[in-house]
This record gives sequence, structure tokens and C-alpha cells, in this order.
Amino acid sequence: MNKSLAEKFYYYMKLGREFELRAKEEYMKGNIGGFLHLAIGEEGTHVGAILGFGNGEFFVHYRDHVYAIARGISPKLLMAELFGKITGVSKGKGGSMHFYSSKFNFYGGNAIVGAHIPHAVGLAYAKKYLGKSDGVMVAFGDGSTNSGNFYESLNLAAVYQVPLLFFCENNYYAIGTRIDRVSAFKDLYKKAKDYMIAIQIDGMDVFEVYRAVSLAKEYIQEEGKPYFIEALTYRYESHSMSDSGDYRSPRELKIAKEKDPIDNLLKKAFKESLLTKEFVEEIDRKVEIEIEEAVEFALNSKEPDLEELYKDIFCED
Amino acid sequence: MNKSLAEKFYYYMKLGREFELRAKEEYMKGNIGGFLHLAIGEEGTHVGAILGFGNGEFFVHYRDHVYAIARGISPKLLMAELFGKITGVSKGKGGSMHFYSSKFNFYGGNAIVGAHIPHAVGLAYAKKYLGKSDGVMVAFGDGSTNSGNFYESLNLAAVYQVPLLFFCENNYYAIGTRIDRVSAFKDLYKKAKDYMIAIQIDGMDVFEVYRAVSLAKEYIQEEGKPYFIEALTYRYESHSMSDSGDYRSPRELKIAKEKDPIDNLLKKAFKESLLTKEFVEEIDRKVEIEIEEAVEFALNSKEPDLEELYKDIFCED
Amino acid sequence: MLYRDALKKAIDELMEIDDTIVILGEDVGFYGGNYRVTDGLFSKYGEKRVIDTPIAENSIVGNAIGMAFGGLRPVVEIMTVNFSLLAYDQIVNQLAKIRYMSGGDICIPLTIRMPQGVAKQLAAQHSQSFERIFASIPGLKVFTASDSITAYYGLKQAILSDDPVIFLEHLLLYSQDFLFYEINDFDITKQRIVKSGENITLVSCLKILHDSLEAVKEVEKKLGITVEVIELTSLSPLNLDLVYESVKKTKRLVVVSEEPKTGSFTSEIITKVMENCFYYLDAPPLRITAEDTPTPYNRKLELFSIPTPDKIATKIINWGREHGL
Amino acid sequence: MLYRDALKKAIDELMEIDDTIVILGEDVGFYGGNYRVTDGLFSKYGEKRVIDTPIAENSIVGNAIGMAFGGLRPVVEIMTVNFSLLAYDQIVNQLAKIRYMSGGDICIPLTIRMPQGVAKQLAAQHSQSFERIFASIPGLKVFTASDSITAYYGLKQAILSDDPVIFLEHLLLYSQDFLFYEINDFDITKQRIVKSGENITLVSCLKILHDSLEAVKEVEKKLGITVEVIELTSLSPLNLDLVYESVKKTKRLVVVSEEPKTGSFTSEIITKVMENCFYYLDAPPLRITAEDTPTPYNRKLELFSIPTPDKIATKIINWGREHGL
Ligand SMILES: Cc1ncc(C[n+]2csc(CCOP(=O)(O)OP(=O)(O)O)c2C)c(N)n1
Ligand SMILES: Cc1ncc(C[n+]2csc(CCOP(=O)(O)OP(=O)(O)O)c2C)c(N)n1
Ligand SMILES: [Mg+2]
Ligand SMILES: [Mg+2]
Repeated sequence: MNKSLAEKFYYYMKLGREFELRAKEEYMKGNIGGFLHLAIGEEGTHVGAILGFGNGEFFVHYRDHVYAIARGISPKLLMAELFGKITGVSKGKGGSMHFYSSKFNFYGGNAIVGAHIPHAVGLAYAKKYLGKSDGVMVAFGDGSTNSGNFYESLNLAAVYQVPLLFFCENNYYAIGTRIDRVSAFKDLYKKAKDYMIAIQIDGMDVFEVYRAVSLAKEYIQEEGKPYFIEALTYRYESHSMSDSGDYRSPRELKIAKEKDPIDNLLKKAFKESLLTKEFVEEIDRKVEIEIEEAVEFALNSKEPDLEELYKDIFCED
Repeated sequence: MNKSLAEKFYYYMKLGREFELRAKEEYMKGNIGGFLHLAIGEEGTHVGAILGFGNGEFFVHYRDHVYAIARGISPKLLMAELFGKITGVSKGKGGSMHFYSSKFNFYGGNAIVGAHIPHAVGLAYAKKYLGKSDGVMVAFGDGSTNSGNFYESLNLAAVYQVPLLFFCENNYYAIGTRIDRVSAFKDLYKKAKDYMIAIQIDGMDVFEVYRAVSLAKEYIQEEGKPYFIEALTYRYESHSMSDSGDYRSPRELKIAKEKDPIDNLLKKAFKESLLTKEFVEEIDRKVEIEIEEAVEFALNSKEPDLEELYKDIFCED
Repeated sequence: MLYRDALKKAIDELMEIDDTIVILGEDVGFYGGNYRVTDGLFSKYGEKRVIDTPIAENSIVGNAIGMAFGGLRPVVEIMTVNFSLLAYDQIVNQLAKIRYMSGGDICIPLTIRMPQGVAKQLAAQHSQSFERIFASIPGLKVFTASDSITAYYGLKQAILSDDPVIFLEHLLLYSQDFLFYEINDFDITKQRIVKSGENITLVSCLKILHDSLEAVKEVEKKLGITVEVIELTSLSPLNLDLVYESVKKTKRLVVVSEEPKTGSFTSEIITKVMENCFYYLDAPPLRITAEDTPTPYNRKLELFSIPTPDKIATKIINWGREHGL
Repeated sequence: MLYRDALKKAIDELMEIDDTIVILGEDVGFYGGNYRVTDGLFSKYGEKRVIDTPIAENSIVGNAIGMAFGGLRPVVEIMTVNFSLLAYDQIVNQLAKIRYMSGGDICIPLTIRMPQGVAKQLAAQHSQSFERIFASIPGLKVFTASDSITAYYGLKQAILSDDPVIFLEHLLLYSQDFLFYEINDFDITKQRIVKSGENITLVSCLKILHDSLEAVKEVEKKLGITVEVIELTSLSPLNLDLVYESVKKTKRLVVVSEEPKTGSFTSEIITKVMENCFYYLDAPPLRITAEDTPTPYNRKLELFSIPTPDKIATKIINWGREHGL
């Protein structure tokens, strides 16, 4: 473990969490609308994955804020998107579920469960064909692993032998339904193991996620083959801002929170002297300012003009 | 092995083969239209499966003639269906790919690859719910095992724990594409093995098919759980009457035909004195007459009246 | 009665007397339904009859078809109509055709309920309306419910039908409270005159029917005329006798819908009216629909993309003035 | 030139000069394509560019979308339009919307080619026509090809377009030999006047256009009039200027299609003409379509279910006589 890595972890995890806590507030105020899916509790998984993967195209479903932040997309652009402003990363047309930035190799945000997985297979195919070697990563929830989209993609990634990292964030729930009630078995990596190397890791530990993803990245780059990681994680909040969350026991939630990825990181990092109190305080201040600036930017940005409605449907108009 | 079983095998396999050979002729004459998918070479698989399964609902894709014959549906009704006559098993509205007879618990004939598999899961669910115990069987090709329909059904059959026999007839080809070019691996039963018991058998040997399916039937009835059989088989004809079949080598075809299921049966049955020459000759005559009668029936039957076009869309009109 | 409660009441009352009725869908059971239509049924009827499914729409519909073969009467909830596209093969190639292909051998008494429409900033993949892609498929019945009465009686009729029914609800109606009273001879296939009038016939359904009714007040005031409003509670079978009669009287037709304009089901209504009332019409029919774009997230754009009461009123008033009203 | 050869020529010529173009679909490679459109391309361009896929339509389209993200220009073959329903979510929720949802960030230069229509006794699941379910989705371009010229130039235009294009072919056209000649300024989105005339405007596309042309001969003879025939080579964008102009001249509109009537795309054509030419029309528009039933296997019923040259002629003649021709 090295110091600069621990510092990055802390910065992005903190930034991700504060971004979402603030987004929640702004949602209550009415500045943000639609569905807002928070990843609070899952930062270890999201940040570890993005930093571990490095370059290379990334796909994810609608729970996309923290991934985007770890990718280095400015919180300003993201907050502005949540506010529906023209300065948003998708010009205010996509919202929370549809962050896109090809500049950052960030391909959604997708609101149809599982439907982005085949895109990742196709993009990995294109990269292999074009001789580009930094691979592709696709994150998806436990809920999508029961769908045809998921399975067809496992098979095709193996048939085409493409450099693709399947990254399953198993937070045990799809909205209010626990995975073991709708999946034939609950160790989800087993669904992939006959198609490619597949492992299960502790997603609450950012170090472990980072390490596993880095190794996977090396493998897919060198071998040009797919790889599968299941990260066990937990979301603290309800599925989206509209559900009560009463399908989980307070006890279950409490146990999960005892493994909080940020606390975890700090504990470990202090013990091994990777982070200092001063650094953490400095980051906290920096994050506070960044979030404040992001909200200000979003607030002060313009809404799209009405004619924007008709733009961006086709490339050729 | 017992005598009466061997007799039944021979009768249905012969009837199935002659039915299809004649259908091919009638197709050339223009008495039959549309797609005609022949199962010649696969009779061991089809007859062994139906007889081994006994009662219980059965689903299959478009390559359905021999299954229907083994189920005991009169060749007259089937030939009339191929001829598009009102006396056909589906009133001439379905044709070769859509044999239906709820009286015989025969549910298609379906022309969308893989789409009937979820129906079988649902029907097995219904039977379990209603306390009916004779289970359901669904046959499908190697080609469908790469599809979402297939995978979702494996998972759901295991989640719901329904008495369903998955029966994969692996004839190595989906139209002109060999299975190993489009599937991550070629032992297809492995796709199911984490979801239920899954085995591979020699589909050219009707005894083996019968035995395996009987045991599977017992299992699903007693345990109320799904089961998976992959039967290795081969179709001698092209995919349907419209393809040239030039994607397979004459040598491959020759090797397959050396394992012809009817020859195989006769060899074994004669050796073990299960069948006599006289019996075989008698059956051959009987089959010839039955086929002749079927064609006559079909020829002499009426076409549907024009107003039939508008009937059978809804139950309530 | 709340719209969602009317739907639940219909399901609950039928489940009580007929135990071949089962419900299936994502989160319909333990969780109580994403829009809480099935809340309470899981504990009342148990997990065998109120079935939580994985996220696999294609299989949900496919399984339900098989259940129907097996003597059950399944009621499917697809969380929103947007996800039904994953089951579109099962709906179109299977559900709508098996009875026909079997020469009438097989009945499929199956209802698929699902909400559609623009709610509030759910963006392009969660805001669609799809009358056109269901009502244009021979072999499907397609009903709509705009209030608690059509919800309750209509859903009962759908579930009791021995044929496949697509039952369209609207996201913004679930929490609305509508007048509820008993009706003896309700038949959803007959359509419904919501309000009578003399000078314009307005046809609509689902949530936008209410927006249209609001707009009509303004129109009547401004133009000093009266508008007859007809609700299409059944898009298939599509019996438009009430509409023809009305148009023959009013000589003017307006159709309002939340589908994007081009290829929307409004064009079918208009075409049928042209075919049947051509010589009666005093003005070209007016259709008021969503714009031909995906639905944007931004609220201002979103509202700009769909008909609102104001816009409906303005369009009708301008059109009316242009055409002699 | 055979229709199938025109399609292949278009693909082949473009693949030669642009190696970001890849083809994918079931049996398109080693086997040569179910309708032999891609025959020979596998050995010429290799399995990396002519990709045999498993039977997984949803993934075929989904993969192609990802390939487009990655800088390729994929040409998908779906074996027939009937199977595209399995990919309908990818087509509608993904392909048609990603550019918009990304605020214009992402281009998807992707073409999906597929044949549709009634061939001969392929029964309900293999005989469908689906103009309506594609052309009514904002974000898709939808082209049709009725002969070798539209096939060749149209498919080239589709593949070279930076936007998603649904390219509709017809099962019965592949083996037909059509006149072929070079054209310099072909633009498929402009539609095409196939034949000029004075008294009726007939609009159609794909295979039934040819049946209509045959019928027109009979109609012209019997009624002693002339018919203007316009082919809709582009259903989206739907530029109907040629049609409006023509109708303003002829005062009468006939639309012929193989879709079942209710909700077919014919109703959109008619509605747009009503909106733009209402006061010019001397008769209610006539549409001639398939019946509102699944397609039966029996040949007699099958033919009874779709428009044939005879039936088209009879319907137009009767309608013409009824309305003053
Ligand atoms: C195809 C489809 N079906 C249903 C939904 C509704 N839905 C949205 S999120 C969700 C649960 C997904 O759970 P999971 O994949 O575990 O991801 P998580 O929310 O836990 O991150 C469902 C069912 C959808 N968006 N897409
Ligand atoms: C969803 C779908 N895609 C494509 C087709 C076209 N098609 C018909 S049969 C077939 C091959 C199926 O092969 P397999 O499942 O192995 O069955 P077999 O023909 O060998 O019995 C294909 C691709 C179809 N009918 N349905
Ligand atoms: Mg989850
Ligand atoms: Mg096969």
C-alpha cells in the first residue's frame, strides 16, 4: 500500500460521499428531480474500481455519481446535470441516471437494468479489433445478473475473447427484493466462472477492490480476455429517493455500517501511517469547497433553451 | 431392456422417419409450403425422450414432427396440418412449425428460437401450484442455449424449484453455424450444472435417451425440481428445405450416419432378441399404410373457409 | 378512492374468489409493489400467489404465458411500460399469436398491467407512452384506465377476460383520489362519454384526458362553444361508434395524446374518423401530442415536450378560430 | 441486378475503403447469410469483420452499439424483422436515445438491415411487417428499399450516415432482378415519384409497391384515369412534400401497405395529408392493408389476409367510382 494511493482513495471517497449527501439535500429542496440513486456506503467499491482500472472505457448503470467523480469528471458538471442545467455533463438532458462523457471514456449511466452490458462487450470488441489495449470495464448490480442481457454478454465476451472486466457490485438488493430470493444461488461470481476467471471480493475495503481490479486489468490487457469480479457491498440509503427502505432490518443496516468504507480506510491508513490527520482535515476542507462550488455553479448555470428540445437527436440534422 | 419397449421404439421411429421422408416429397410436389424442418437422424432423441417422459406437458421448437408422432397424435392430423387443411392439428393455421394439441399436452411448435422455454417454466410452476405431479418437458436446440430466454429460464426453474426437464438436443448446428463458434464451450449441459442436475447423453441411442429421460422424470416428480439433459444428436437433412447444407463435410455426415438411430436400435434389438424380423416387416407395412392414409386424408381434406381468417384470434369474440 | 387502491381492490376481490389468479412481477410481493398497487397482497395470499420475480421482463411474460397454459390466470405487473420492450417478443410473437397458430386450441387468460407516461424528470428511458406498439398488434386487447372507476371495473374485466389484455395505467394517477361509485353494466370496450358538447369532439385517454378536460373549460369560455369529450378506455378492440356519432354532430375532431406525434395512435383515430365521417368534417382534425423527441430530463424542456392544459387550450382555440369557430 | 446483389455491392464497396465497417449477425459469415446477401464477404474480409453471432438478437444490437462507441461502423443483419422484437429494448431504449441522453456527446453510426413481410406460408411468427414500430420512435432513421437502385444507394447512404438507421428489406425481393443504373444525386430521404399521374396519388413502399404498380395498370384502364405513384423510401425522416404536392393536384389519396390495418403506418401518412391538404381532398383517403389478424399458414388464407394486385385494383376502382371517378 502506498501513501499517494491512500490519499487519492480518501479524496475521491470523501468527495463522492459529500457530493451525494449534498445532492440528497438539494433533491429535498426541489433543485434536483427525477430518480436519484445514491451510492453512499458503496464508495469503496466505486472508487477502488475506477482507480484500479486506470484508463479504459467504463460503463455503469444509473447509480453512477461516485464512479464519475472518481473518473475525474468535475463535480460542477455533475451537479449541474442533476440540476438539469445546460452546463451539465449531458447538457441537462440526461440527469442523474445518464452521465456521459466520451472525453473521460465514461459511457453512462443507463436506466435499463443490464442493457449496458452488451455495449461494453461491443466496445471491447472494437478496441481489440483496432489494436487498442487498455480494455473496458462494466459495472452492474446484483439485480441484473438474472437477466438475459447479462448472460448473453458472458457468453459473447468469452466467444470473442475480448478484454472486458465484468464488475458486479452485489449490494444484495434490487430495489426491495433480496438477491437470494430471485437468484438460484447467491455467490454471483459463480454465474461467470465457466466463462472466464471469476472471483469474489470485499467491496467495503477500497484497498482490496483496488488490488483486485488492478490485477484484473493487467490480466485482460495481457491476455486479451474477459474477467469477472463480484464485489460485496452495501448501500445505506434507500434504492432511490422515493422508496422507504423498510425491507431491510435496522440491525442489518447497522452491521453493514460497521464496515463503512471510509472509516475502514481511515483506520487502516492511520495504523499504517499512510494518512495524517492534517491531510484528512485538509481534504475535508477542499471537498467542502468543491461541493459548495459545484452547487453554486449548478445554481448559477442556465437552463437549456427551449430549442434544445429538438437538438442532439441526430448527428446529421 | 424390454421387448414391448423396443417394439414401440421401432414403431415410432419408423413412423417418424417415413412421415418426414414423405413430407419432403410432398413439399417438392408443392403440397406443403413454408419452412419444413426435418428431424431425420434425430429420431432416437425425439422418440426416446417422449416415451421416456410419459405423461406431462411437452414443449418444443419448430422441429416438431417426430415428437408429435411419438406423443401419439395421429399422422393424419399432422400431415393435414402440413397441407394447410382445416382438419390439421392446428386447423391449417400453424403449419409445420406450429403443431399444437392441448388434448395431447403438446404445446408447440414455436418458431422463435428459445422463446418457448419460459413457457415451460411457467407451466411447471402452475402444475406445482395446482398439485399436479407429472411434470413438464421442454426440448430446444443447441442454438438456443446462447440466448437470454434460455438462461433466464435456468435461473427461474431453480428459483421456483419446478418439476421441469430441460432437454437440449445438441445437433451441433444452428442453421449453418457450428455451436463451438458461438458458444463459450461446447459441452452444453455445463451451462446448467450450477442450477440443477445436468448430464450429457448419446442421443443416437434411443435406449440411452429413454433411460435417462425416465430417470429424470422420476427425479423431477419426486423432488419437484428441475433437471437438465443434453442429448448429442445429428440431423441428416439441411436445416430446412431451403438451405443447401454445404457447411458440413460429406465425411462428417457419413460418420454421423454410421450411428443411425434406427439401424442402431435394430442391431441391438436383434442381438438381444427384442425384435423379430417378422415384427419389423409388419411394422414397416403398417407404417406404409399409415403414411399413405395420412397423405390421403390430407389431400382429401378441405381447406379452411375464408372466414377462418378472422376466427381463433380471441376466445371471446 | 385512490387510483392505486381501486386497482388493488379489483385484484384483491378476484383473488379472494378464484385461487387460479396469481400476480407476478418485480417487487410486487414482499416489497409491496413499486407503486404500491399490490401492497398487502403478499401477506394475504402468500408467495406462491404473489410472486416476486427477478429483473427479467422477457421471462416474466413468458412464464405467465406458460402459467396460463397450465390453468392459472396470471396478472403480470411490469414495473413501467418502458421495460416491457424487453418482453416485446413474448408479447407480440407469443402472447398475441399462440391462440391463432393453434387453431383456437389454446386460451391465454393473461393480463399485463403497467404504468406509462411522463412523470417528472425521469428522462428518456423512463417516460414513454406506447399505445401504438400494443394496439397495433392483432391478438391483443388493450385497455386504459384514467380514474378509479375505469381502474377498478376495467381491471376486473381484463383479469376475467379469457384473452390477453394489456392494461395501461399512468404513473401520475396512482396517488390521485377519484370519485368512486358502483356501476352495474360497465363495459370497458364501449368507450366513455366523459362530457357532452356540441361543437368539437375531443378524444383522449389516461392522464392527459384530465389535462384535456381542464383545457376544455378554457376553450369553452374563450370560444363560447361546448366540447364533447370521449375517453378511449379500449384501444383494442377499437370501437369508435361513439366518436363517429359525436363527430357527425360536432363536425370537428381533436385527439390528445402523450405519445410523440409521428406514428402515434392518434393517427389511427383520425384515419378511422376520416374513413367514416369524411363528409361531415368542417375542419381538418387536430392532434395534440408530445413532440417527436426523446423526453429530456430538464423540467422546463420536459414540459415543453408534452401537451399541458395551457398548450392544449391554446392549440384548440387557435385551430378553432382558424376554422370558423 | 438482383436485389440481394445490390445490397451486397453496397456493403462490399464500402468495406473495401473503410475498415471500420464490420458486419454482424446470425449466419452472416461462414454460411453466407440466410438470404445470401453477405455471401463471399467472410472469405474476403475475414471473421473479425464479418462476425457470426449466436442467436441472441438483443446482444447483437447491443454489441453493435458498443462497437459504434468504439469507433466502428457496424452493419447488423437481423435475419428477419420478426426477431428484432427480441432486440426492441436495445433499439428503442438504447440506440434511439443515447445520443440525446448524452446531450449530443455520442454518435452511433449503426445500420440494422432486415427483411420483413409475408413470403409464402411462413405463418404468424415469420410474416410480419413493422414500419409502425420503428418509424414511430424518435431517434431512429428508417429507410426502405423496393428495388436494386434503392437497395444499393439507400444502403450506402444508411451505412455512411452517422446516425442509427433501420433499413427495411422484403423477403420476396432478394431474388428479383431489377434494372440498375448509376445515379449521381440519390438521396433516400427525398422519397421517389415512381410514376406520374393526374387523378389519384398512391403511396406505398417495399414489395407491395410493385403489386400496387400492377394494380394501377388495371385501375387506369378501367377508370380511364392516371395514377401518380410515390414510393416512401424514408419513413423517418418523413418528408411528405412530394405527396402533398401530388395530392393537391390529384385530390385523391390511396396508401397501400402490408401492415395490418389498425395502427399501421398508413394512418400516419393519411393523417399528415389531412393536416396539410384537407381542403384539397375530393374523397376520403383509401388505405389498403393486411387484415387485422395474425398471418395464417394456409396459402389461401394467407393471400386473403394481404393485399394482392387484384384486390388493390378492385378496391381502388370501387372507391374511385363511389367518389366520382
Ligand atoms: C429492465 C429493467 N427492469 C426494471 C427496472 C426498474 N429497476 C430500476 S433499478 C432496479 C433494481 C436494480 O438492482 P441492482 O441491479 O441490484 O442495482 P442496484 O440498484 O442495487 O445498484 C429495478 C428493478 C429497470 N430500470 N430496468
Ligand atoms: C429468435 C430467433 N432468431 C433467429 C431465428 C432464425 N432461426 C431459425 S432456426 C435457427 C437455428 C436454431 O438452431 P438450434 O436451436 O440448434 O435448433 P436446430 O435447428 O438445430 O434444431 C435460427 C437462427 C429464429 N427462428 N428465432
Ligand atoms: Mg443491487
Ligand atoms: Mg442445432
